[in-house]
Formats: sequence, structure tokens, C-alpha cells
Amino acid sequence: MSDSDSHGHYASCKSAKERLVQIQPQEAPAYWKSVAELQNGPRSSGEFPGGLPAAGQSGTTRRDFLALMGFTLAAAGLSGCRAPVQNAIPLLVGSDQFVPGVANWYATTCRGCAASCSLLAKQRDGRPIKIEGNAESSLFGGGTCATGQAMVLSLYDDERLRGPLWQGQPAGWEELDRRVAESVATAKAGSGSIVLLSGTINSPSTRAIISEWRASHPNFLHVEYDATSLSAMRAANQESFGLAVVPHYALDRARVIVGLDADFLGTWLSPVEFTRQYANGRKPEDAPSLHIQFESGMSVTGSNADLRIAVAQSDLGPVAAALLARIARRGGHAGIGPIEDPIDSRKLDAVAEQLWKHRGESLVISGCNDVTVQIVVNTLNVMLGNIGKIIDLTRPSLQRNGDDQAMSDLVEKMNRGEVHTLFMLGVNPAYDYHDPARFLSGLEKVPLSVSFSDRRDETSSHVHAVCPDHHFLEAWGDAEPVATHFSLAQPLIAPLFGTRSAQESLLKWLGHEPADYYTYLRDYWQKNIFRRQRGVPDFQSFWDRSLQEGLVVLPLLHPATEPRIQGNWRAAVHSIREDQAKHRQAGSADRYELDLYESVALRDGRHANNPWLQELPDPISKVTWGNCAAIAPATAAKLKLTDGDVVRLRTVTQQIEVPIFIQPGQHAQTISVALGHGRNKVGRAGQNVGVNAYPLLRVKDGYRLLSAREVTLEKTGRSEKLATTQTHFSMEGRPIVLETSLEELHQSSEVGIEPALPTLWAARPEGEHAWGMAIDMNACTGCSACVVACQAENNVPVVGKDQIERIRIMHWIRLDRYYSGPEEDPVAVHQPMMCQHCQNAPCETVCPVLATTTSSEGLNQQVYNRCIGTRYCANNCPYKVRRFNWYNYTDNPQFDFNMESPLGRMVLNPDVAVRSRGVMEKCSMCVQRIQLAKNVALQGRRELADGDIQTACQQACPTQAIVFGDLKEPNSRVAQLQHSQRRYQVLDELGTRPNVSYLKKVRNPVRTT
Amino acid sequence: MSDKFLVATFTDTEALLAAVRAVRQDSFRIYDVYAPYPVHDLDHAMGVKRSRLPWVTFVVGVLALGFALTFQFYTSVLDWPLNVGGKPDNSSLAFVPICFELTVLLSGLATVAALFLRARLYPGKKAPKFADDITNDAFALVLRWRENDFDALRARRILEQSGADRIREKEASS
Amino acid sequence: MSSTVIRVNGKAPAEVSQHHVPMLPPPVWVDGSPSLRQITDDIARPLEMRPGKGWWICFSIAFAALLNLGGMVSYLFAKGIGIWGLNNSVGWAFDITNFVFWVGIGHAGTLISAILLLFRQQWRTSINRSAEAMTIFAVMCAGMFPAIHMGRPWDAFFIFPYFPNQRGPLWVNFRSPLVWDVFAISTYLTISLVFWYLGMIPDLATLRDRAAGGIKKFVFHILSLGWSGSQRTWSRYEIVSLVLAGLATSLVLSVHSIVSMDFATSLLPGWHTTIFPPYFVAGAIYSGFGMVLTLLIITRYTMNLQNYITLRHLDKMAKVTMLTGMIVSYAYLTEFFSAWYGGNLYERYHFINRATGPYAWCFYLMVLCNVVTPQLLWFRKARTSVVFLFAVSILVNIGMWFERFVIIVVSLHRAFLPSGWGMFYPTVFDVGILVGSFGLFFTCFLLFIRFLPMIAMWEIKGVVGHGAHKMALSSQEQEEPVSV
Amino acid sequence: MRVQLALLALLGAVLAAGAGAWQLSRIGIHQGYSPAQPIAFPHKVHAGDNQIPCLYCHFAARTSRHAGIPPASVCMNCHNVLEKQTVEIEKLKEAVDLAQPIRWVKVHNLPDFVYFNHSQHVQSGVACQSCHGAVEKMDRVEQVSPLTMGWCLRCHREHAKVPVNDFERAALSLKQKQKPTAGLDCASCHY
Repeated sequence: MSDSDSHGHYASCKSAKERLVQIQPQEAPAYWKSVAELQNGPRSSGEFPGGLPAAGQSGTTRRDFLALMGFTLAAAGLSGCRAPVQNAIPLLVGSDQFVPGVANWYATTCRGCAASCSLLAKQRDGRPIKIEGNAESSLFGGGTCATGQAMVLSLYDDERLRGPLWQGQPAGWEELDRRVAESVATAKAGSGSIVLLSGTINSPSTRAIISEWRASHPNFLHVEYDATSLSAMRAANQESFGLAVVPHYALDRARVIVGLDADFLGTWLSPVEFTRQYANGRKPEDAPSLHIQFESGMSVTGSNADLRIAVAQSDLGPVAAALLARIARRGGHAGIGPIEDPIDSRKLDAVAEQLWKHRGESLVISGCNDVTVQIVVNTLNVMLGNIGKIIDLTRPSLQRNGDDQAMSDLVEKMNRGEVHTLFMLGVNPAYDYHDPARFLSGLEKVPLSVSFSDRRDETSSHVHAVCPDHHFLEAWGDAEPVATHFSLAQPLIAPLFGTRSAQESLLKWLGHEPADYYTYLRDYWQKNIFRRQRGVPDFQSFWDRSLQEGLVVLPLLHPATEPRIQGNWRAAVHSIREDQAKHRQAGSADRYELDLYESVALRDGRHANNPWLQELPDPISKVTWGNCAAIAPATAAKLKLTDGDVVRLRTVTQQIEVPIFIQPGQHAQTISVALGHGRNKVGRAGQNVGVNAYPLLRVKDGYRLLSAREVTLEKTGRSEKLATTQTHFSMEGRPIVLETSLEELHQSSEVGIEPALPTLWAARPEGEHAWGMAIDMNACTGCSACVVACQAENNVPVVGKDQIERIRIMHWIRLDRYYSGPEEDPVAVHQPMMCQHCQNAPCETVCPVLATTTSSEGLNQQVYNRCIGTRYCANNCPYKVRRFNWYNYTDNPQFDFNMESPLGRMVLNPDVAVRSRGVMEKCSMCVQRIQLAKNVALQGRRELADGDIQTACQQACPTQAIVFGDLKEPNSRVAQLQHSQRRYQVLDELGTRPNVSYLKKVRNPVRTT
Repeated sequence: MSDKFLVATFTDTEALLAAVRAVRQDSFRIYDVYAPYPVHDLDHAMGVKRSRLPWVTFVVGVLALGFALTFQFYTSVLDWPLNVGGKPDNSSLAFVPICFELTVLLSGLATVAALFLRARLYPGKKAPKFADDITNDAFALVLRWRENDFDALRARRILEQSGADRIREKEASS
Repeated sequence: MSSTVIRVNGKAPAEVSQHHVPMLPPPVWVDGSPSLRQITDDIARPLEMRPGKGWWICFSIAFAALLNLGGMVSYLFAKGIGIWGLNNSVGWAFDITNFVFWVGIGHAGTLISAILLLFRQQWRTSINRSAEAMTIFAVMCAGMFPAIHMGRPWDAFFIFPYFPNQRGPLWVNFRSPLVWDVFAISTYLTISLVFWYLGMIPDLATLRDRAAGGIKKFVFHILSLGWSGSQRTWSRYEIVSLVLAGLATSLVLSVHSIVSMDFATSLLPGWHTTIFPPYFVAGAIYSGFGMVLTLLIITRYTMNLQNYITLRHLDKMAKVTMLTGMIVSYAYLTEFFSAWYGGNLYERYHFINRATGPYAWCFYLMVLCNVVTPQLLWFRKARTSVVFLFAVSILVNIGMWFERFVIIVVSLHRAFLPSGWGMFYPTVFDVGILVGSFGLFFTCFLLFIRFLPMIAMWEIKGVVGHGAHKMALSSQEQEEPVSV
Repeated sequence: MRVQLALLALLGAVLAAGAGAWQLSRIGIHQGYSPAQPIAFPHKVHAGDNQIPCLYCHFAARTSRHAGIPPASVCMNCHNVLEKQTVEIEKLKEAVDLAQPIRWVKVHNLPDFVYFNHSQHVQSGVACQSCHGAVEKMDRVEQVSPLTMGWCLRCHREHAKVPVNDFERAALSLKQKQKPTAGLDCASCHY
């Protein structure tokens, strides 16, 4: 930045010196050692990949993280700071795959959650700096979720262990291996069982390793445990179909989707995949599907539904039963007694009507972890004939294998001292088990407990040995998210620290020599995957291709067999009815129900130390840095509560204190609290942010229901400030998000684009391109992937809770969420809002120093080094999308997030300047990508083609709601969309003439009368 | 070189004016009159012509205006036209305020500078002192004493008649 | 000058004087019929003796505030604008409010000395000098804020179109009102400074001749440019003063018009309105007179100059204050009317929000101070009660500060997209720097009245001279002795 | 004559100010910077006498943002077979044998806020010399260009058919409207 010349150097020199002292000797080479291996073979170990220092051009901070690698500013410290000497240290031995300054892309598989999306990861100068979806994937397309986008940052997490621990002390791998070997030996001798407690594992090779363990150790036990599990669904499917699986859904083929508290667009099972299918099935131009959502709290899914019906948690079952009763009556199935409708019968009639009308092409999903409900839902789908059409049981999803009962049994076993050796992989029960005390007491009784956690978390700080696993960007791996859909994961960088992949450890302890997971994986694929495919003759080329594409889809092993329907659904209905009656008696007005849901950003809590995700506003409440209790406006009024008042939620055994948030559309008797917050051992960013609600959840016949009953609410009198990024939820009747109805759209033939408003000024000569963007308000679900993608691509800083309370969020793209209609039953809409790149930009006229002007290609360009920070442009921007650097957010102890730490800064994109204090910034339409694409085209001696350039937000969007391109190119998608009759521009009556246009939201209301 | 002067001091402006008129009638040429404040009608009585300094203001003003206009036009239209909010390069209306300000600034400064030059006012100048209390409450009428054509006696008489308090001869370097 | 009939204490001199003089007696702006020598003594004495306790108390308070300013501003430069309460929704608040406020204060001085000079208003003579000084110090305070509100003053020079620059050359954006501001403010400051100094030269000469010797004499010797009181110089001098007065007058009207364009040329509801230039100028004069009143009432006591700054002066200024106050009130009404009549969705909402939103209390405080208070000045009792006037003058300044705050913050905090709405809460640094700017202002002013003649001696003499005062004096005798 | 003196003083002050301004405007320009290198590599011998094309060693400049300094292996391609020995070549071989990276000193440093892409320019046929000067004549590389924005623009203007000389440009734009070209956009270098 402009003042870095006068001041930055000094700072950077100083910091460089310090850093050289602390880090250079042991760690700095460590980063590069095996990148070199990766790139140039072992010979060049101990070197730095050539030319990178030139990246030192790009920003004080960029120079700093080079300093971290121990060379750039080596001399600068000494040479005084007036004109710092910059060194450049090339490779000794060159490499043909590695050109400094040119990014390489590698296909890999996400490990952010068990959904295992296929990814392309960008590696620049040896560092992974960006994650994108793999467009080749037939399941996930090119999209990602917010969490997936942020995974690259957790690679550079300071809290990761530098090496293995024994009894909390750093130890050597040999020592650990010895001790584990001993323990396993004694265990084998029969003094208790060996248990691998893991999250869902859908990596075939890893499962192979596990079965090897099972084979060689009779007393070996593998327990899969998910904090938010679907084990009730598996059990129900076992009963209904004889298959204990989670089915694979095809939302894009369903004409009617009825969701019962399943947030499939937000967090449920495989959100990216579902979001994509959902959007594909709802293109308003052809017949869009109808979506009805029954839920207690407002979820991303609910906010997109055509009809959203708020119901209490305890009424989900009865609702399912009531629907079943109606369908059964139509289908002529006898035997369901009268069921008292928990909600307005007309609504239920309407829903049943729709379902029945679309027999065979409808879908009922429930996220309820309650067997009876799931059985009823299964029966509904069976009676509607959706099985095999919309619901695929023969190619099930392997994304949620957790088994609640197995877990609770294990805890009991541990407490009985029957477990001798316990391995824990990707689980953190001490945090997310509903009875952590019980688990920990059991853990104490285990002679040897080993955790593969990458940090000292709630669990791993109580175990004997911690054998930190790699981050997935450092490791080999594979996955089978949905049966027969395989994908590979490959390392983009050599392990930053002395970690070891869990598989390698397991192999070693099995006695494999050499315990090399890569070889094992390769062999496994050769034996199992390669065999099952036709087409590629020799394994090497098959392997290379799979590695390059990252995924393989195989034909079914055994042909699909229609599952037979069995199971006593009448019993299920009966028990639901009883339960309902029981609850009715117990229930009273001051007893509330609790609805616990997975947080969109932090998921079940494993990502709590990722500052990008902590600062990502919740898609609905727009609250960052912590969770809160969503309460219906009416309830809040009744209790005289306002946003931020801290209340005590008390169940029979447990209680938490959490600030409330008044949530339109919240069910009056139900309070919703997000899970995944309140980690107390995770790291600087996520430590004690929010409240842990897991202890409140209720276990019903062995299944962890993400809900509770008989909850009392007490005021504490305290009040906290909620760090929310949007304070006003009504559009105040302003034409900001325009809507149209399906009929209107299909009837009206008139082309929607109204002639551009007249301008006072003569048209200026045009440049070569005219970049523009079109955003489909109907496709956008508010999943927020674009926000994090933009943050990762454009080096957007994290500012922290305090600054966000002061309304100083830096995100370049903002997801505005507005409500309309009555506040107990509102209609929501999400609007991505970023710089509109106006052709008559109000911001430009007022800038005294020409720091922002319109480029020849229609971009509103912001020149950081010219900006003097009057903030006049931001004041005059009607869209309020300009962001001011109130402080130095980089290398500033006051903002102790990733950009403060040398390690965290490795994620920065060298092609985007890091902004310094006092400078205005905003969406640049990823101009660096535009320039790169031009350069690539130039090198290929060809013209730019539509689609060559994808902005970060566009690329990340699972629904492809964002389209970027050249408006002057008549055939480009974006230019085509300008003719859509849904097209409009926000606030165009001001004459700003934006280059970003929106497509109206289409409403398709369900007649409920 | 040092000259001789005849200095008459007054305490009353009426007397001063009378003296000035009388002296001039008698075709003496008044060297100058010194007063603690600008006495009205004195210019007229002394026959001092109205100053032409306002012309400086005008000329410089016109030049400044021209400069401001051309400078803004040159920088934003000719030298490097940039697309600022889609506005025309030559947004002449937007140039008005600065044209105005520069005109006022430069012409104002020029006028004052001209005054200082014309009246020979500059830091460190030693003020000619023909009588005490000129800057306080005294008025002085000064006649130059030229050898061989200055009738000192007559001058004194006229001055005395018109009510001067004191009349002295004075050597001073002009 | 006899053409201007000026009522003394509401009655025409004709009525009050028992003398059968054919012509109307000239108005009297000095009490106690001092001789020329006595005028010199009265006005120069304060500068020659040690200042009194009152002065020291005021000065130490002001200087403390100034030090606080220095500290906070350095901290601001070290840390960044973030220490203020500003945010993404409200990009300007105290900083620009203070800027506009001080520029406004800066208007009275030039108005009094220039416009009243052109109108041959003699009552200005006792107050113009200090009013001009006030102008200069106020404009200094004002100029400070644009510089510090960027947080990186070392880059501020980008705002000047200078050559040579190695950027192509890249100039500045002459369409931006901020650039206009830079020129307007610097011009205004320079011209006021020159005007002030020019007017002071004869008095500096007086002081030079009074000074016994030593450093003081030397300094006055240098500053007075060898002024000798020559009538030939006097006549040129008066011409030039008139010319400058003309120029300065146009500045008085232009500067605040240009400042108002910072807002008027933007498209924000509440900013984007054509009424601003006249409205701001009136407001500026209003607040300026408020401040002059405050200062004069203080100084005429601390420096006991009741004979020169008479109640009749205060009465005059009270009248001007009332007039401009009513112009401002009219502007308030017009704004609301055009918002309603124009029917623009955003405009209407803005004004509803101004009167009923979270910042409504600021609005009503503003109305109380700027619309209600001046009405009391209809009463002569009010206009001649020093204590009351003092209270009014303070209220006027509070009101005008809040007017700017309302215009800036209330417009920004709820603009077009509700998603971008947010509240502004000042931090200790916002308030501290505002207080500090007063410290700067009063420190300068107190030093001024300590070391420079705060009343234009030669002009007073000009008024008193010509024996005119003898005549009017007699009218004094029947008048109540007003020298309070 | 005192007045004349004052005027002279004024004139002197103005001139001094002008000179000062010029100097100020040159702050941060390291034209002529020519640091000593760990191995005194003579471009004169390689690029000059032996006519080795720039892009043979700086191959990255074709495809990358950075021209890059050639890996030692590239040097060794020739120096393995050449029997000529000097102290400097010894240093090189030693570095290779000890797998000891060579710490070259960067000569051309752009400010942090500028994005410069070598490939873009190489591919558009800009000769290396037009920015780096006659490197093939240098024993030790020296920064010959000021590397200021104005200097960059000179070339970009030529490329955009806009006169470099301010007055010519002024004259031209009086006649016809300047067509905007990407090469003159702020965002082609600043982002």
C-alpha cells in the first residue's frame, strides 16, 4: 500500500528479523522439503522452489510470509530499511511441472464433512491457496459449500500440533509406535477389546485397513459416531426395506418435495449435492418443483420453501402421521385410526393433495432422528411410489454411517473397563457427546487411548497419545460418498508439521512394513476399483486419469433389486399418537421445546477454529462469532425480551446461558439453538465463542434427537451485543428484491427488460469488453459459499466480533436477507449484494484523487495506492458495498486471526494486493482472474471465450445463481440473461446504470384454502 | 542624502484641513500629511488622486480566471481523460467553483502585494518620523524645504494662522 | 456616513438629543467620550500589562484541551480511523460535522469586517478585529478535520494537483466537491488572514511606537512594515481595504455554498437537495454571530472594554442572529415540505426518520436551539441582557453543531438499502477531538487578545474623530449610563 | 534597491522550492541500482559474447508473472561440459555439490501495489531490453529504468496509439476523442 513505502518497510524488516530468529532454523525448511519432493523428486530436498521471491513484490505481508520461509528479508534486517534488499533464491534443480508464479490445480476430495465433495485445489508456488469444486463430478458439480471453501485456511492453523504427544508431552513417533504396539499386543492377549472410534468413514481403502484390523484382532471393534447422526433413519430403513442404509436422493427429479425438519440445503447429509439438484429442479422457465417445509426454526431450506409451515418439534411425528393418514386413505390402505391434526388441517390437506397428485415423482424427507417418524416417512414414500424413482436404496449414500446405540454401548463398555485400547479418529465426544462426563469417566478407565486429532481439543487433551493426522491437503486418500461414486485425494503440499496420516499409523500398528499409505491406497485401487471398471486397459493410465480427474464412477456390482416393503408402520403411527398425547398432557405454556441444529459454517463444531467460518454470518440470523437462541417475536414480546438478552435454558438435567435472537417464522413454543459453538479447547480464534448446546439434547430409545422438551426459560438480566451483519430485515416497501409469480411468468409474453433510463451524458467510447454479471434471485439459496470463496480469493481480512458489532465487516459480497409478510409466518429472500460496477458510478464522481474510475471494460476499479481514505465514495454508494480498512488488519496484534500469524498468511493470494489501513476496497469482479484469463488467451494466441473467466463467487455457487461474462459478446450467457423477462437492476432509478443485473425471484405459492 | 523639511503638528483635524487648504492655495507643494487615521476630505484637500490599484485586482483576476479554466480543462480533458462516473471529460460546470476561488485568491493577493510595492511597505523598513504621536493622536503637515525656492517664513505664517500647535524644521533622509 | 440613521437604544438620536442641530447627530459607538490618546491607552494597555487571573484560568483550560487534541490526533495517526465510532454505514460523523461547524463559525468575522464595511456600518469597528481573528482560528480548526479524517495525513498531498509527479502525470478529480473544498477553504483562510493583517498594520505601528524597546519593539517594527501614517498611503490603503472587502464578501457567500455541495452533489436522501447553499450560508452566519457574541461578552469583561463593546453592539448582533436564525428555520421547513411534496420514497422516509427515528432527539434539540431560542430575541430586554445573550449564544452554537450532525449522520445511517443500515455511536476519541478543537480555537484566541490589539484603534479613532462624538455625547447624558 | 534585493530573494526561494519538489518526486526511484551478486555472473559474456537468448535461462518469463532466475541446473547444462574454470564457476559448482541454494540479489523491485506480469509483455513481443536496458552489455546488472508509473505509461500509451508527449497528446485529444484501451486502465496494473 502506499504508506508501506514510508512505514511498511521498517515494520516488515523488524518482523522479518524476529521471525528469522524464531522460525527459520527448523520449520522453514520443513515447509519446502517435500514440496520439492512433490515437485522435483527427492534430490532437490532442502531447497526453495525457484523464483518465488518475486512474489515478494506483492505486499508487505506477502513479503513477510516469505520471510517466514527464511530467506527473502534475511538481508533486509541488516541492510537497514531505506531500500530493503530483496533476495531471490531459485531452485538448484529445475522442474518441468513447476513454473514459479504459475498456479497448478490438483483434483482432490474434501474432508470438511463426510459428504466428501470432489474438489480442485489451487497450488501457487508450492502453497495451496484456494479450493474450488470439481466440475467433473456428476454428484456435486463445480459447487462447494462455505465450509469447504474455508478448508484451505485450516491447513494453516497455528493450533495444529507440530508432532505427536505422549501424556501431553512432545514425543517421537518411534516411542509412540512402540507403546501402541505393546498395548495392542496385550489387548490381543485378551485383556479387553481394541476399539476404533471414528466419525463416518467412507474411504474404501481406510475401511480395508479397518477390516484388516478386524481380521487380525478378534477383539477389535469399529464404532462410527456422528455428532449429528442419521442412525434412526438407518434403523427405520432396516425395518422398512431390510437395508440399514441412508438412501441417495434425487431432488432434481422430484416435482414435490416435503421436508420435515431436514435442512438439506444447509447442513443435512450432503448440502452441496442437494442444493445443486434442488436448483436444477426449480428452474422457473420450465416446470419447477414445489417445496413444502415443516420446521420449528427458520433454516436455509425453510427460507427457500414455497410453503413453510412452522411446527413444534413434538408435532413433526404427528404431522408425518397425519399426512400418512391422508395418503393412506387415498391409497386405500386401511387401519389408521383418526389422528388429531397438530396443525391447520387445510394446510395438511393441501400438502397431501400435492403429494398425491405427483405420485412417483414426489419426495418426503425427514431429518428427525426418531425411528417411528422415519418409518412413517418411509411408508409415505412407499405409498407414493417414490422408492426407486426419487429415492435410491440400491446406490445408498455413505455420508452418514454413525450409529448412536453403538456409541452409547461403547461408552458403557469403557466405563465397565472392557476397552483396552481406544483409537479415536475424527471424533470429539468430550465436546459433542450428550453426556461428556460419562464419556470422560470411561476414557479414564481405558489403559491406552490414542487420538488422531490435529490439535489438543476437549477429547485429545485427555488421552495418552495424540498422533496428529495430516490435513487432507497434505494427505493421500479416497472416498466413496455415494455407492459406486469414488474419488481420490492427493497432497498439494508436504506436511507442514511432523504429522502422520492416521491410515499410515493404523497400518504401522498392524505391522505393515513399510507402512506407506500411498502404496496401500494404490494397491487397493488396483485390486478393487481398477478391476471393476472397463475402458482403461492398464492400471497406470487408469490411476493417472483417476488422479487427474479426481473421481471414478463404477457400474453397480449387483443389478438393482427393488427392495421389499415390510415393517409395521401402524405400530409406528400408534406410538407417535401416544407420544403426542403424552406430550399434550405434560405440555404447558411456560414449557418450551428446544430445536438444536447444525450450524451452517461450523457444522458439528469441528471447524470452530477457522476464523473465516466464525465470521461468516449465519445465512438466516446474520449473526457471526457465536450462537444464540432463536425465539419467536410473539414469545419475545410475551417475555419482554429483546435481541441479546441472555437467558438460561434449563432441561431436567442440564442448562445453558445464551443470548436470544428474535427470529421471524420461529415456532412460538420452540427455541432453536445452533450446535457447533462453545468449544473450550480448540484454539485462539474459536475458544469459548458461543455456547455448547450438545448437553441439552434428548436421547429417545437410544437415538440422539437434536431436540429437547420441557425446557424452561429464565432471564438472567444480563445482555450481550450480538455481532450481526444486518440489523434491518424489512425492505420498507422499496423495490430492492423484485418478485413475480409463476403464472405471471408463464402467461406474460412481454419481454421484461424495460428500456434503460435516459442518461444526461453522451455515451463514452466503448472498450474491448464490457464485463457484467447476472444474479438469479430464484436460484440463490443463501448458502453463503460465495462469501467465503470471495474472502479466500481476494485476501479479505477477518476483523473479529468487536469490529462486526461496530458494523465493520470486510466481506466484499454480502448476502442480504429480507423478510416480507407476517412476522410469525414470513417469506424470506436472499440477495447477494456486491459492487454493482455502475457505469455512472456515484462513488467515482466524488473521489477527489481519481482513486476509483471506470475502466475501458466497464469495471469500477479501485486503486488502493491512490486512495487517501476520505470515505466519500462509501457515503455516496447507494448499495453500501464499499469497505474501508479502519485499521491495519494484517500483522496487527489487535486482530489476532490468520493474517496476524505468519503461518496463516500463507493462504494469501499473491495476485491480489493486501490492503493496508486507511484504504477503501470493494468487489473488483476478480479482476486478477480477468487479467489472467486474458494472459492465457494471449499465450494460446486465441480470443477470450465465454466461460474462460469465472469469478470466485460464481465458481463456488452450487446453484450457478451467479453468471459473469462479457455483455458485448451477444452469445455469452450473461448477455443472453439480459433479455430474460425476469431481469432487473437494483436502484436503477437512481441512474447508476449497474453492470450487475438480477433475475426476479419467482413465487409459486401453495393454495392452502 | 538628507533633506530639510518644515513640519507642522496639529491636534485638531479641522485645523489640519484648514492648513492644508491654505498651504496649497499659496502654491506650496505638500510633501505629505501624517495622521493616526484616514482623515476624511483630506485626500480632496491635498489633491491626492484616487489610487489605480483596483486595476491590478481586475487584470490579475482575469488572468487567474483564464489560468484556472485552462488548467482544469487541460488536466481533465486533454492530458489524461479518465472515465469518472460516466461524466463527460469536459464537465465544465464542475470547474466553476475552482475558477472562482483561484480568481479571488490570486487577485486579492496581487492587490495587497501591489499596495506594499507602491507604498513601499516591507518588513524592517524604518518609518520616517516627522513628529511624535503620529500613530497615536497627532497630525503632521510636512513641507519639503528646498534651498533657494522655499519661502520658509511665509510657510510658517500660513501654518500658524491655520492653527498649528508646533512648527519645526527637520532633517530627514527621504 | 450621516446617510445611515442608526437607532440608539431603539430611539432615534433626533428624539433623544435636546440640541437643535439641523443635521441628525451621528450614532455613538463608543461610551465615555475618550480622547484619541485615551483610546490608544485603553486598547493597548491590556497588551502591556500582565494578564489577569481570568485570562490565566481560561488559557490553562483551553491549553489543556489543546494538549488533549495533540495526544488524541497522534494516537489516531498511529492506530487508524477505527478508534472513532464510524462504520460501514456511517462513514462521516463527528469529523465532518466539526469541519462544517467550524467553517460556519468562520463566517461571521469576514461578514462583519467586509460586508458591514461595504455597507459603511460603523458599529462594526469595535468588533471587526476580534471577529476576523475568530474567523481565522475557526477556519484553522475546520481545516484540521479534513486532514485528520483521512487518518493518513502523509498521503493528503495527493489531493493537490501538483507537478512534477511521476504518475503519468496523474492529476486530481476536479468534479469532486472535496477538491472544491480544498480550494475554497485555503482561499478563504488566506484572504481572511491577509485582510486581518492588513487591517492591523496601523495599529501595529502604534504599538511599535509605544513599545519601550527590546524584542517587542523589534517584532512590531518588522510586522508594521514601516508604517508611517502618511496620508498618501492611507488613501491607497482604504481603497485596497474596500477591494479586499469586496472579494472577501464574495468568499463569505461562496465558501459555505461549496461546503454545502459536499452534500448537495451527492445522491443521498437528506443530502441531495438544491436548497443547501443559501441554507448553509445563513446557518453559518447564524452560528458565527453566536460565537462572536460568546467571545465578545467574555472579552469585554476579562479585558474590561465595556466602553468600546457597548450594549448597543450586542443588541445589533442579537438582531442579526435572530434574522439568520429565522432564515435557517425556514430552510428546515422547506426541506420537510419538499420531501413531502416531491414524494420520493427514500426522501420521504429520510425525513420521517429524522423526526421519529433513533436520532430524533438530536433533531428536536436542533429545533429547540435554532428555531425556538432566536424568537426570544424579539424582546429588547432579552437583547440587552448580557447574561441572557450569553446563554443564547451558547445555545445557538450547540444547535448549529447538531444541525450538521443531523444532516450528516441521520442521512447516512439509513440510506437506500435497509441491509446497509446501522447506528453510529461516538467513542471517547470522537468527543475528545471535538473538545480539543475548541481548545485549539480558544488557545489561539486568548493569545491573540493578549498580544495583539483586539480592537481596531485607528478605526475607532476614525469614528470618534471629526469631533462628531462631542455632539452625540450630549445625547449620551440623557441616556441611561449603559456602560455596564 | 532594498526592494530589488527582496525580489531576488523571492526568486531564489521559488527556484529552490522547484528543485526541492523535483527531488521529492524522485523519492523511491532506484535507477542505477546495481548490487553485488553472490556469484559475479557476467551477462556480457553469456547474453552478449555468446549470444544466449534471454529466454533460454529466464524461461519462466514466457508463461509466468515472474521471469525467474534460472535454477543452477540450467547453468550446469553448459558448465558441466565446458572445461573453462573461474573462481565464480567454482562457486556455482560448489553450491550445486553442497545442494546449497544461491542467494541472488533482486535488482528490479516494483512497489508492492503494482502487479507486473512478465509473460504478458514477452508474449506481446516487448523486448527485454526495452525495460532492462542492454543487459547483454553489462557485467553486473543495473536498473536502467526508473520503473515509475509515468515511465510504464509512456510505453502503454505508444501501444494504445496515444502520443507520449503531453503536448502532442493534448493537441490530439483536441481533435479526436481518446478511445479507451485496457492498457491504460488503472486495473491493468493495480489490484
